[in-house]
Amino acid sequence: MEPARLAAHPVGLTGRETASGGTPKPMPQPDNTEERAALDFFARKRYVNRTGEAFSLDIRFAVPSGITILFGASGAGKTTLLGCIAGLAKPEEGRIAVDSRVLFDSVAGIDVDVSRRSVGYVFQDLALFPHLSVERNVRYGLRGLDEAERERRIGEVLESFRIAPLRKRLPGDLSGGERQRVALARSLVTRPAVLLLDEPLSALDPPTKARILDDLRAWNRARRIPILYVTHSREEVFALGDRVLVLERGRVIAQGLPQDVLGAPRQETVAQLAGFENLFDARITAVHDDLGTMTCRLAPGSPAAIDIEVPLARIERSSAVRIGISAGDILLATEEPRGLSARNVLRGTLTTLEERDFKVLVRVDCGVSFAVLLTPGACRSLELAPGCKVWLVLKTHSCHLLRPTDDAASF
Amino acid sequence: MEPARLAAHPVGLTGRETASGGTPKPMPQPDNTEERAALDFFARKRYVNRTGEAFSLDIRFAVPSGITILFGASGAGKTTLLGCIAGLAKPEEGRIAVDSRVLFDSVAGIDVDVSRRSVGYVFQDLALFPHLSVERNVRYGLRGLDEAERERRIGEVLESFRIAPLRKRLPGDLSGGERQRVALARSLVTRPAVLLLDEPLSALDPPTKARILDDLRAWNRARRIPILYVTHSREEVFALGDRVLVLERGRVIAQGLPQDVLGAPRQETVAQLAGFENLFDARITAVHDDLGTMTCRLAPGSPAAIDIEVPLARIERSSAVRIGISAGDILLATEEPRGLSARNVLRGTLTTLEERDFKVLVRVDCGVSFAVLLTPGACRSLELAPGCKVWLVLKTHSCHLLRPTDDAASF
Amino acid sequence: MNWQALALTLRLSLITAGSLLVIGLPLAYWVAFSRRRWKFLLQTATSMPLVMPPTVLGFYILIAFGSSSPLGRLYQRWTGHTLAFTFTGLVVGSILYSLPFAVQPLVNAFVSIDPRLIDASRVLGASRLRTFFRVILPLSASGIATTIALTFAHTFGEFGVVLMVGGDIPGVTRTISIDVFDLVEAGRYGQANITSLVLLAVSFTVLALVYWWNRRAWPRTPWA
Amino acid sequence: MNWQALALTLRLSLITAGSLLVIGLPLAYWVAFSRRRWKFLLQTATSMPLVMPPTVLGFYILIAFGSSSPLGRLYQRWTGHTLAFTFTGLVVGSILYSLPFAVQPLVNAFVSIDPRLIDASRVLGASRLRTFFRVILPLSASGIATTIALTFAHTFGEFGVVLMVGGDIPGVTRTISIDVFDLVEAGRYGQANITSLVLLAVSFTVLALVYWWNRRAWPRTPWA
Amino acid sequence: PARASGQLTIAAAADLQYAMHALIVKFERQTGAHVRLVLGSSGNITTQIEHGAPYDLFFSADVEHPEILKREKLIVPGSLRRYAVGRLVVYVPKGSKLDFAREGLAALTDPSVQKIAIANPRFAPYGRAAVAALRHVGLYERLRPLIVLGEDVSQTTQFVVSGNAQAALTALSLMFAPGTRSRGNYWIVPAADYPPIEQAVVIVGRSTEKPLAQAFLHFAASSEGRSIFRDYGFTVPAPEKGQ
Ligand SMILES: Nc1ncnc2c1ncn2[C@@H]1O[C@H](COP(=O)(O)OP(=O)(O)OP(=O)(O)O)[C@@H](O)[C@H]1O
Ligand SMILES: Nc1ncnc2c1ncn2[C@@H]1O[C@H](COP(=O)(O)OP(=O)(O)OP(=O)(O)O)[C@@H](O)[C@H]1O
Ligand SMILES: [Mg+2]
Ligand SMILES: [Mg+2]
Repeated sequence: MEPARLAAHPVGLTGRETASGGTPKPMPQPDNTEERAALDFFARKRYVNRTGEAFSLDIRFAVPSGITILFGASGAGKTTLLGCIAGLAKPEEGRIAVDSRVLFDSVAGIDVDVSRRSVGYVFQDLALFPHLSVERNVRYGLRGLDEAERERRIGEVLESFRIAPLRKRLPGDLSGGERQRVALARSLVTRPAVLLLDEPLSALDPPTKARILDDLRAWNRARRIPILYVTHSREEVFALGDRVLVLERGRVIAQGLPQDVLGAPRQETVAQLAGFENLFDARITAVHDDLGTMTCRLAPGSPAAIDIEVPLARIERSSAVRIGISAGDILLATEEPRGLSARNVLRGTLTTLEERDFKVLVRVDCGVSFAVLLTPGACRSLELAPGCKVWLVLKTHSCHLLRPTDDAASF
Repeated sequence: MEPARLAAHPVGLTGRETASGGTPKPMPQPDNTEERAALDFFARKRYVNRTGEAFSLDIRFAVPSGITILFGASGAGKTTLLGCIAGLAKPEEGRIAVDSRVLFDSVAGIDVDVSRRSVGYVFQDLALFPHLSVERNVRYGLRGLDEAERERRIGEVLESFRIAPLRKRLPGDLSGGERQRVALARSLVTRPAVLLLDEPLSALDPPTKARILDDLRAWNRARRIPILYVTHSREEVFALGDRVLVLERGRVIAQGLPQDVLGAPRQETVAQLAGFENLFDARITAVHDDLGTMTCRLAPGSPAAIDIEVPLARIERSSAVRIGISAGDILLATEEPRGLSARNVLRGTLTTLEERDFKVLVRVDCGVSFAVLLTPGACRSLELAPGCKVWLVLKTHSCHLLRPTDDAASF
Repeated sequence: MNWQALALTLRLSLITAGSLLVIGLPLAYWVAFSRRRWKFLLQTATSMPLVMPPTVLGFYILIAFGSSSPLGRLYQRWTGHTLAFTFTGLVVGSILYSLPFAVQPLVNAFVSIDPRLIDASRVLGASRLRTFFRVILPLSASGIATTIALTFAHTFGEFGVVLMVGGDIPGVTRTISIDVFDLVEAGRYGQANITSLVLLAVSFTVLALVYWWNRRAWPRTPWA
Repeated sequence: MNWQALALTLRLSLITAGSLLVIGLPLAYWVAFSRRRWKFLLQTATSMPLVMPPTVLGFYILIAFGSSSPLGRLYQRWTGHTLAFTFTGLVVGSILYSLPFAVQPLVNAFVSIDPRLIDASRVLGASRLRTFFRVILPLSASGIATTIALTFAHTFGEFGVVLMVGGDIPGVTRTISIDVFDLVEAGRYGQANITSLVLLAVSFTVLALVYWWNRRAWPRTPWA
Repeated sequence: PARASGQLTIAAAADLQYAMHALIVKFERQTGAHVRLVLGSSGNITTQIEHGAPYDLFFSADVEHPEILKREKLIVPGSLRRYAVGRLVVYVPKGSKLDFAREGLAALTDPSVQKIAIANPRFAPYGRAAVAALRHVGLYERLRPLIVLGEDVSQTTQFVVSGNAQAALTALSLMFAPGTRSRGNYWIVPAADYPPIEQAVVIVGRSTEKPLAQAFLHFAASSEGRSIFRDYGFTVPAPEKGQ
């Protein structure tokens, strides 16, 4: 693993840098802890249900400090993994160390008590103390500090998460997003050695989310502790993640930099998670070692089958594969393009046109149906409408060969 | 209000249309209820806290059947609004009618019992019955049907939400996303007259979310009931919403079609919610009635102030305004563009370059700093790097005049 | 060992516990969910039988059953005999005596239910009654177990009220606890010990079953 | 009206209720949170004092206090007198007698706490003890109120055990309930009625205060 | 109220239980009738009869309670009768060094005696007798701090049985209990030291078995019955005329 590439120039997302009202409030900056913290994780854990089904987690990974995104379908085992680190779930077997401090080791018989693990954990269901005010919830984890310092820290974090006006309220009187911010504040204020965030921003509106992401990035820069961050939002992955860990059914199926893992997924499930709009069954029909490409037939067997060129891979001729192509990587032209470096130019008919969030999703039938993402401006200037004859241009490297997973439906 | 424009050709988002494994499973299709249902809402409600602060909701709106997105900052009153419709929160004053059936009327003294309102409600905190299996949770609301029909419906909905394998489990043994799907299934299976969804997909991974959005769209097409859908995800707004209602501090501050409201927001808070990356303080310096534009000085007062053209609006010369521009609406060129229809061409220096989720966010200093969104391909072909001299092209209609809100920080 | 008395006591305890559940549920429901400001007064009132010495309580119950009270007269006119010194009278007395244990644990169980679940049930079209039986009751398992256990045990060991109201008539109102009492009074300590042990064993078994059943209720800890 | 007895009873009830809270909390904690499969047996055992007729229970307590029991001898050697017929003895007897009410409501309160809150507390670095005092206890307010109310009331009306263990010594072990009983036995019904009323009034006030306090605990309904 | 005929329900004061058991066994054998025995304190039984208890006969431990019932006209007129006189004993645990044979009640002043149990004199006849006896020997005021009260004679005895009191002033009739006899010794207090503990019996007015009740009373007053009372610790007065 390399140190964070993205976090090297982390700039605020939105809103904050604008000229709007208040100045950005930085997260509390602790006395610089320069040592390099890291998380070394290995655990096996099984659940067996009343109904006899079993879920088993079997995960091994090591990450340096910084934000690691946990990505995976619902039920993949993300929360269970966090539970193992926090000491709330006990693996049958495993070894978990944070910054060379062993928290759990089934062989050595080490199982550090939950309360001594110095873990910051924002639960998926928050678990705010219903009988304590916002302020007292946040204060809960702060001990052994003199009163002034404690007040200072609490004041800072309440400001930072914009919940200072709610400080006297009970959690029952807060909205969902307000509660989420309190939970975040509560876990950060203790300055933990490892931070576990289970979808901490899911109930927040974009501007609030952006501001808190800024704060988290700043926090991460200042503290350099391992942070595991569960999210289903691709946006958050790219905005925050130094690296991604993709889980499926209790296993790590991919890990690395966000753009490597999600930008060029090698498993179908990852591709689905990453939002590859175009996924095709295909068969390798020719291998061109000299060109560094292979020819691949989409929808083999069907009369409408088409061939495209894909990057060379260690794979047998006539193997069944799957091809994933991001809708944003496909170029569309209304006149036949010439003199292009791209090898894949497909002719087709525009079938539907759908506006989405400042983008237009266009479907083009080239034998198989492709989804193509365009800007509204491009759409207008090309005067696209259903029925148009169009050409699609696919760069070879935009065609991702995916290992089919055992079962396409991942849950 | 007009009937849905987007839902006119609603096509699945991702994943489902691909050749991947399983065939799409449609939502249970009820006997066609053709009558036009509608929601007519007016309510005033106040919370006064122990701490003396008050929150007041004062909302009036009417929507036809179809999906209406509730959009608004954390604490804006979305959940409270849904509570009023469901009968869980009692307005001090108001009138709420679904499809001309009056559920609440403070003047007429009508307050239909919660259980008779035929409301489907997915709570923000789900509220699954912890002692009932998934299947029995889903069955809970189904009464007065013969056994076979009930089984059929349950089977269908469990399949549809991919929770059939979990049917015997208790909610405590489910992951967060699994729970969310159960809650959705439970509220849809009763075929309610109005559907209230409070962030029902926040804990789901993109492919699952896409599938469920497809199902919801199909459901919506088939049933034509009013659906209020709370979300913070812009993507969901555009994927689902026939219209949007933006709340702020218990008031409706904007409503209409998603692209009208979020694409051309007229309030700063809406702009923030909609994710306008560029927001500037500005002053009108000239009004060109003939051209249908006004000249607007960004960062007035500063030596680096720049002028841009914006669409004409009913506003006084030298008024202070705010201008919002979406980063995706700005074109970038490395050579000075000529012969363009666009009136705003700004010269600047590229300062930073940041990859994000298959997009690149570029910052350009033109006196004030602009955020510009590009595709990675464009970025590469233009050989962009910090320090480059570039030109920005802004179409007049991409510059949105915003009414400043009282307080920029909306919470 | 007086098996007849044991059987009688078991019957009395079970009927009393059952009746108290039936009486306690609506009472507790009201105390738990009513919005009245003075509801804590009713709650207090249900605890009052505890405060009286049992024989004194029995004495007052006897008076209430007697022909000098309107209630007693009404019953006598209706059935031809007094409630006192009958098994039914014993049941009534025991119910009064153990009332506090029936109400309080149920109230606690009810108030600790997440109100969102009740909302959810109502929104799903369930009436208050259905909500009660399908959500509130199952989620109050431990409160119900406690109510059954405490009322059963209290009646099983009941003595003062029973003696006064029942009149210690063999086969009709002589319970096992009176039997033990008589044995101790009579200085037959050996027999008293045996009877005490049987009494303990029987009620231990019953209570253990109740708590064991409750132990198998749905689990609250999501972590294995 | 025997004010001395009333004061004595108040003192006894308060001390008993307080002691039982102190004893009941750890016991209930263990029953609620232990993973032992047989914990329901302990739970059952704590209910056993209820099952014995109070005078019989008192008799056995008396034997345990007496010179024939090792415990009793130890105490006698240590203090020079028997535990019986002293206020301390009365407290011990009352504690045993009301034990079931101390444990069960607390167990119920504990098990109904969302375990995630306990997890949250532990993750935030709180020891089990701190978690207990800062999270579990405050969230068990209604269970605690019930425990206090029931143990207080039960001791207030306590009679069989007190009589047996205390020996009815004025100012030392003569409680107000014995006083009422004596009055009834002696056929002084007028005085008995007055004393009963005072007894009811005093305990009603105390319990009403307890329940009223509990009523003001943090609210569970998010909807106004 | 319908009750199986030939069934007699007798309510008796607790101190009578051994005597009553013996009487009933004999009576049943002779008449073939069935008799149920209900034990309780005289006060309780009186209250119960006042409220309609289905008792036929009431053997009290005193005369006051039957008199109350008589005043309230709840008994068969003329059925009140004194049937026995109770006797007070001092009961001490086995191995007690107290020598009552030599010192009489004064032995209670021994420093080893820390607690003396008596029945509650407010309503228990033996309690009143105990106080009278102690007064008679002039020790009441001195021993008063040591006195603990039992609700009835049985409890008074139990204070000694359990090893918490060093002496109890109780009824001779209880000394026939196996558990009591095996755990202690007793000394009979001279009858002259206290007013006689007269005990009376009545037939309850609403009894449905009056002839059988009469028969039982006859049997109790017969020489066989009287000897049973004597055997179980009572003095029996000469038969009254006309009953
Ligand atoms: N106590 C339990 N008993 C049995 N199975 C369980 C238990 N807890 C969780 N599971 C199962 O283990 C799997 C992993 O659950 P986990 O909560 O870790 O998923 P997740 O990745 O966090 O999912 P989500 O994104 O939906 O929150 C799921 O299939 C779930 O059903
Ligand atoms: N019981 C209550 N007492 C006082 N204030 C309350 C209560 N419930 C909610 N509020 C306040 O009312 C406002 C609206 O709450 P609501 O839950 O409707 O917000 P929301 O729009 O759903 O927010 P979110 O997106 O965070 O869920 C918030 O400021 C909240 O703090
Ligand atoms: Mg999870
Ligand atoms: Mg909400």
